[in-house]
Amino acid sequence: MGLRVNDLKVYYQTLRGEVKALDGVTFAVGDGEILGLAGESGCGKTTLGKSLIRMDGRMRHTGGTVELDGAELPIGDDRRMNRFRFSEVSIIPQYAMSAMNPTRKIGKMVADLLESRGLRYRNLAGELERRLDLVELPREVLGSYPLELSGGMKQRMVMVISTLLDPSLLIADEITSALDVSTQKAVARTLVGFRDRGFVRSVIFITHDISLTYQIADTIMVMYAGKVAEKARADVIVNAPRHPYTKLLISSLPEVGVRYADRKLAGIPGSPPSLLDPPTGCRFRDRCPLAHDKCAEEPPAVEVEPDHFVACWKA
Amino acid sequence: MLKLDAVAKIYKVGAFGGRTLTAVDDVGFEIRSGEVVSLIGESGSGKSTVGRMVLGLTAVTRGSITYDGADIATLPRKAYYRSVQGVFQDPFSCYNPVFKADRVFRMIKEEYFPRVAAPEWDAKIEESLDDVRLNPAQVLGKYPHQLSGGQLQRLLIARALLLDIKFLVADEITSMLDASTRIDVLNLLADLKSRGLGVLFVTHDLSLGNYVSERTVVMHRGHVVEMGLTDKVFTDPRHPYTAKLLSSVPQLTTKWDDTPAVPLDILDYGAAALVEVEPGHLVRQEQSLRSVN
Amino acid sequence: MTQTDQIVLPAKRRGGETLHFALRNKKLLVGAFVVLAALVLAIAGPILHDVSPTEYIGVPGQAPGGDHLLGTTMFGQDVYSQFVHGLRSTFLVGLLGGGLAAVVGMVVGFVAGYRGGWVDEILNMVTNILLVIPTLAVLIIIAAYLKVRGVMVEALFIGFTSWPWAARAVRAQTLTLASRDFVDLARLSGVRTWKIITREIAPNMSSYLFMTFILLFGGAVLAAATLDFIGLGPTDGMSLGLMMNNAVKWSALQLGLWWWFVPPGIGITAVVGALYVMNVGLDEVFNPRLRET
Amino acid sequence: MRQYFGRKALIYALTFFVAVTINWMIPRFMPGDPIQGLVARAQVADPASVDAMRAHYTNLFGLDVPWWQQYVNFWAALLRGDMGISIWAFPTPVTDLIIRAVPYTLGLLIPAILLSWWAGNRFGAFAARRKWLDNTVLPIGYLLTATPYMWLALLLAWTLAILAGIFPVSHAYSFAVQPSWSWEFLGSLAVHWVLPFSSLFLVMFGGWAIGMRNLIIYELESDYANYLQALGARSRLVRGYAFRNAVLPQITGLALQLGTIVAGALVTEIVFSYPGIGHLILQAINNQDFFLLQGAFLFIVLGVLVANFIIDVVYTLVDPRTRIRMQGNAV
Repeated sequence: MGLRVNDLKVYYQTLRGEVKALDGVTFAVGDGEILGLAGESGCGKTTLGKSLIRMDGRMRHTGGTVELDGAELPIGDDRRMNRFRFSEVSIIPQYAMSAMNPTRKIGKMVADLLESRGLRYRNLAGELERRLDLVELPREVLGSYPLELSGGMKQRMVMVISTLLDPSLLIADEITSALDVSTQKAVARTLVGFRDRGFVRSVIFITHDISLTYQIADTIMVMYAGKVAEKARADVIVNAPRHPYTKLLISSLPEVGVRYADRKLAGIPGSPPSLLDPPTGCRFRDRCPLAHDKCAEEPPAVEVEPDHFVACWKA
Repeated sequence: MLKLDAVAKIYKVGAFGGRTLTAVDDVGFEIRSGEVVSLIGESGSGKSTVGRMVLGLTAVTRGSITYDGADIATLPRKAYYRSVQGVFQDPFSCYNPVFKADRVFRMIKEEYFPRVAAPEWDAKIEESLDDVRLNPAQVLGKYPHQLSGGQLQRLLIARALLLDIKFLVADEITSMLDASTRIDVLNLLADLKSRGLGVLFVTHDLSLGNYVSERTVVMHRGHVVEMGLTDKVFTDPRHPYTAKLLSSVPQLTTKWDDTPAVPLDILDYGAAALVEVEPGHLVRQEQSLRSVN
Repeated sequence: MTQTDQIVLPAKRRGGETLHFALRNKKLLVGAFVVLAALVLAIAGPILHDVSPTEYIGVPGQAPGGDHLLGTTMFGQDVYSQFVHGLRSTFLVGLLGGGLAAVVGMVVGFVAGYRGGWVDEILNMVTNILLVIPTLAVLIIIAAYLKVRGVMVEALFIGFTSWPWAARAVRAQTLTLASRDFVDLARLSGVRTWKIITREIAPNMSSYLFMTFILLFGGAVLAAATLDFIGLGPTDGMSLGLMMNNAVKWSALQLGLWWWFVPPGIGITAVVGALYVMNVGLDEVFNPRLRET
Repeated sequence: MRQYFGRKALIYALTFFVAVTINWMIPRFMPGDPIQGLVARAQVADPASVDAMRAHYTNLFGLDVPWWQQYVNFWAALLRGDMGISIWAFPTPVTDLIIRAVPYTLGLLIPAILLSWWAGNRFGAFAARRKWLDNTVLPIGYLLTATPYMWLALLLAWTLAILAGIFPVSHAYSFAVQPSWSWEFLGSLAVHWVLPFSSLFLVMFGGWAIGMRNLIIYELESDYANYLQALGARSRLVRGYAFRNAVLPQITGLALQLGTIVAGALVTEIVFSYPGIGHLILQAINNQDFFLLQGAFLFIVLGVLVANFIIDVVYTLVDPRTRIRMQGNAV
C-alpha cells in the first residue's frame, strides 16, 4: 500500500504573497521502501516533509491529496491529523538536539507523551528498553535529562521515540547534517536497521547530500523549485540520470579521488527561480544548457522506463 | 611562508578558571607559497581553532606561529592582515545584516587605502570582482540577504584580494553552500595558488580536501594524527582514524562496506610522537591505543 | 524576468517591511499617540495656561469645571496648572534619568561583553552588586540628606542607580553578537575595538537599545513619583508625585478632593503604560515570532 | 554545588558590605554639614541649647574621632544590633522600632508577592495565544504595571473605603480593640489588611501576567514543543511543559523586582497609615530622624539580600539544568 501523494500543492503565506513551495508534486512510496528526497535549499523538500505530518501556521494546503495505506491523510486539518501522527506518520526532526524538553527526565517525557495519546507507558516500557539496547543506549538515559546526553545519544534517543509506535511512514528530515561523518554513517545505518526490523514501513529520507542518500535509499527523488525533477532507483539516478538538472548536479560532486589538478569540475551557473512568482514552463529552463522553445511549456513527469520518472522534454 | 611550531591552545574553564581544556596540542606544519594545504577533522578536532590562531583571532597558548620567519604575535596587526586574510564558514554571519554587503570593501578602503581616489578604487574593486567571477552590477549595492551564499563567499574572497594577500585561511567556506555552487567556490580557491598564494583549507569534508589540496593534515582531538601529500594520505592512510574517516565518507562510486563501525572515539595521544613513515608522510604512533567510550 | 529584477524587489521592502508592520501595529500606534499627546500637553500646557502652580489664586477646594478646569487644592492652587507642570517634570525625569541610565548601562554592557576577561569579571561583579541593592532605598537616603532638591538632581541620581539591569541585558546581547563572524571580519580589516562596538555591534541592536531606553524611561518616572510621594520631591518645583504627596498630607482623601490626587496618577499611568504598550508593539514589529499568526 | 553557593554567598556578603559602606558614607560626604542642618531644622534659638545639641549630635554620629575609627565603630555597633536611638520616638532604640514594624510589612509583602506571582503566572499562561483574552485583558495588565503603587492605593482607599465604606481607610487595626489573640482583634486586623494588600497584589499581578504571556509564547515556539505537536501530543501537555519552563525565568524576575516591590510596599503603607517600615520611614523623614532612616535602609537591604539568596536556592532546586551543570558530569 504505502504512501501515495497526488498533485500536492502547499503554499506559504508571506507578506509579499504566496510562496509556492510545493507546486504539484506526485509520487508514491512503497512498503519497505526508503525514498531519498534530495535537492538544494529552497527546492521544497523540507516543506514536503512537514506537510505530511504537521504544517506550521504559515503553510496552507492548496490542493492535491495524500493517501497512506489506502486512507486519506487530512493534512490540512491539524485536529483530524492528530489521530495519524506518531502512530501512522512520524518524524525525526532536523532539530533532534533540542527536540526533548530540557527540564523533564527523558523517561517521564516519553510517558507523558504516550499518555497524552491515550496509551499506557507500562505496556510499552519493555519494547522501549529493547530498542534502547538495540541502538546501544544504556537504559539509564530514561532517568536522565537531555542535557546529560551527548549529541549522538540525543539523536539515537529521538530516533527511538519517533518510531516507538511502529509508524507506517517515517520522515527523517536532514537528520545527519549536523553530525560528523563517522556518526553520520552510524545514524544512517540505524535507520536502515529500523526499516529491516519493521519498526517503520516506509521512510522518506530528506537530505541535501546525494552521496549520503545513495548509501541507504532504494529510490531517489530529486526536487527542483517546488517540483519533482526526476525519480528512479538510487543507482539509476546516480549512474544514468536523464534530467539535465540531475546530471549537472551529480557531475558537480567532488568524489574522493577526483582532483582539481586532474579534472576540473563545474557547478551549475545561475540560481533557482523565486517561488513567489515562478516562471511558467520548466523551472530549470534559465539554467539549463539544453533548453529550447518547447521548455516554455511545463514538462509532464513521464515514466521513461519502469519506475523512472523524468519531468523534461528532452529526456 | 607560514609555519606552525608545536602550537597548543589551552582554555581555562569552570568557576575561577579552575580546570583547563586542551583544544589543540602540539600542532606543527608548514604552508608554502602557491600551495593549498587542507586541514581535515571532525567537530572538536581543533581544526577551526588552528585557523583562528593563524589569523590572530585567538591567542596561542604554547608554541609559535611564524610568518616569513617572524612570530605573528610580535607583528603589527594591521600589517599582518595586509598579507594574511580569512574567509569563514557562514557567509550570512560574515555580513552585518543591517548594512549593504559591499561595506566589507569600504572597510578595507577606510583602514588601508584612505587616500586612494574613488575612481581608482572602483576600478580595483571591479578587477577584484572579475577575479572571483562576479558581475559588479549584480552584487554591488545589495543587502546580504539579497545575495546567494555562493555570491557572498566570493565577495569575501574578492575583499581579501583587494589587499594583495599572500596567504588565505579558508575555514569551512563551502559547508553552507549548495552542491551546485560549492564547486565553483572551490575552483576559485584552487585558482588562487596559481597567483602564488598559500591557502589553508579547513574542512570536515574529505572529498573537498582531496579535490583542491596538495598536502593534507588530519586532526583528531586537538592532535595531528597524520599528514603528508594528499595522494598518499588518501590512497594509503596509515593511521586508523584516517582510515575510519575514509571508510565513512559517503561516495557515489561505492557503497559503504558492511563491516560494522568500530568505535574509536577516544584515543590517548598523550605521549605519542609523529613518525615519518615515508618521506613527507607523518603518522602519530599511539603507544597506547585506548578505546575508552 | 531577469535575475536582477527579482533581487532588487525585496531590497526596498526590508526597511519597508519594518514600517509596514509598524504602521499596522495597533499597540505601537496607540502607545505612541498617548505619549505624544501627553508630551504636547507638557510642553504647551504651561505656556497656554499661564497660571502659577503654587500660588494661592482661587477659592480653596473648588471642584472641577468652574473657574478652574481641574478645580483647586485646599489652599486654592490651580490643579490643572500643577498637572501640566508636573507632567513636564515627569518627561524631564524620564528623559534625563532614563537617558543617563541607558548611556551608563550601554557603555558598561558593551565593554564588559566585548572585552571579556578580567574587565568583564569586575564590571559584572559591580553590576550584580548594584542589581541586588534596592536602589530606591538608597535614593531615599540620599534625597533625605539633600536640603535643596530639584528635578534635575533627582533625575541624575535615578539615572546613576538604575542602569545595572540594562548593563546586564546589553552585555548578554553583545556577547552573542561579538561571536558573529562579521565582528571577526572587522578585526581582520584592522578596525579598532571601539569602532567595532559602535559601528558593527551597536547598529545590530539598535531596536533593542531603544526598547531598553523606553523601559528605563518608565522606571525613572515611577521611581521619581515614589520619591516625591514620600516627601523627597523637588523643593523648588512641581511634580505629579508631589501633588499626590500634598493631597495625602492635607487629607484630600477624607475631604473628598478627588480631583487633587486622581489626575496626577492618571498622568503617570498613561505615560508609563503607553510607553510599555508601545514597547510590546515595537517588540512585535522587530520580532516576527511574537506577531499574531 | 557547595562552590556555587559559596560564590553566591560571597557576592551577597560583598553587597551587604557595600550597602553598609554607602549608608555610612552618605551623611559624611553629602555637601554641607549634616549636623548644622539638623540643628538648624530643630529651630532652637537659645545658643546654649544649640551648642548642646551640636555636641550631642557630633557625639551620636561619632564624628569626633578619625574617619577610619568612625567606620570601625559603625560596624561594631551594627554587629551588636545597635543602630542608635530614634529622635522621633526618643528614647526608643531604632532596632526596637524596626522590630515592631516588621511584622506588618512582611504580613503585607509576603502574601502579596507570592499570591500575585502565582496568580499572574497562571493567568498570563492562560491568556497567551488565546486571541480574545490576549487582546482585551493584557492591555489592562500593562496599565496595572504602569500604575504607581500609591496611586492605586489612593484609588482603592477613596472608592472602597471613603465612598463605599466597605473597608477602613487607615491603620492596621481599629483603635477600639486591644491587640490580643481575640477573634475581634484578628478580624479587625484582616479588614484593615485587605486594601493595602489588594493594591500591592494588583500592580504586581499585571507585571507577572505580562511576563508569563511573553515567555510562554517563546516556549510554545521552541523545538521541543514542535516535536511534541508533530507527534500528536495534546495541547494540554505542550502547554504544561511550556508553563513549567517559562516559570523558571519568572523566578529570576522575582529576584530582580524585589527592590521595586519593597518600595511599592513602603508607599502603600504610607497611604493607609499602615504601621510598617514605610510608615517609619515617613516619620523619620518628617522628623529628620536620620538614625531611624538609616536603620530602616539597612534592614531593607538585609531583607532583600536574604530573599535573593532564598530565590537562588529555590531556582537551583527547580531547574535541573543548573543542578547538572554544577555537578558537571554526564552519563
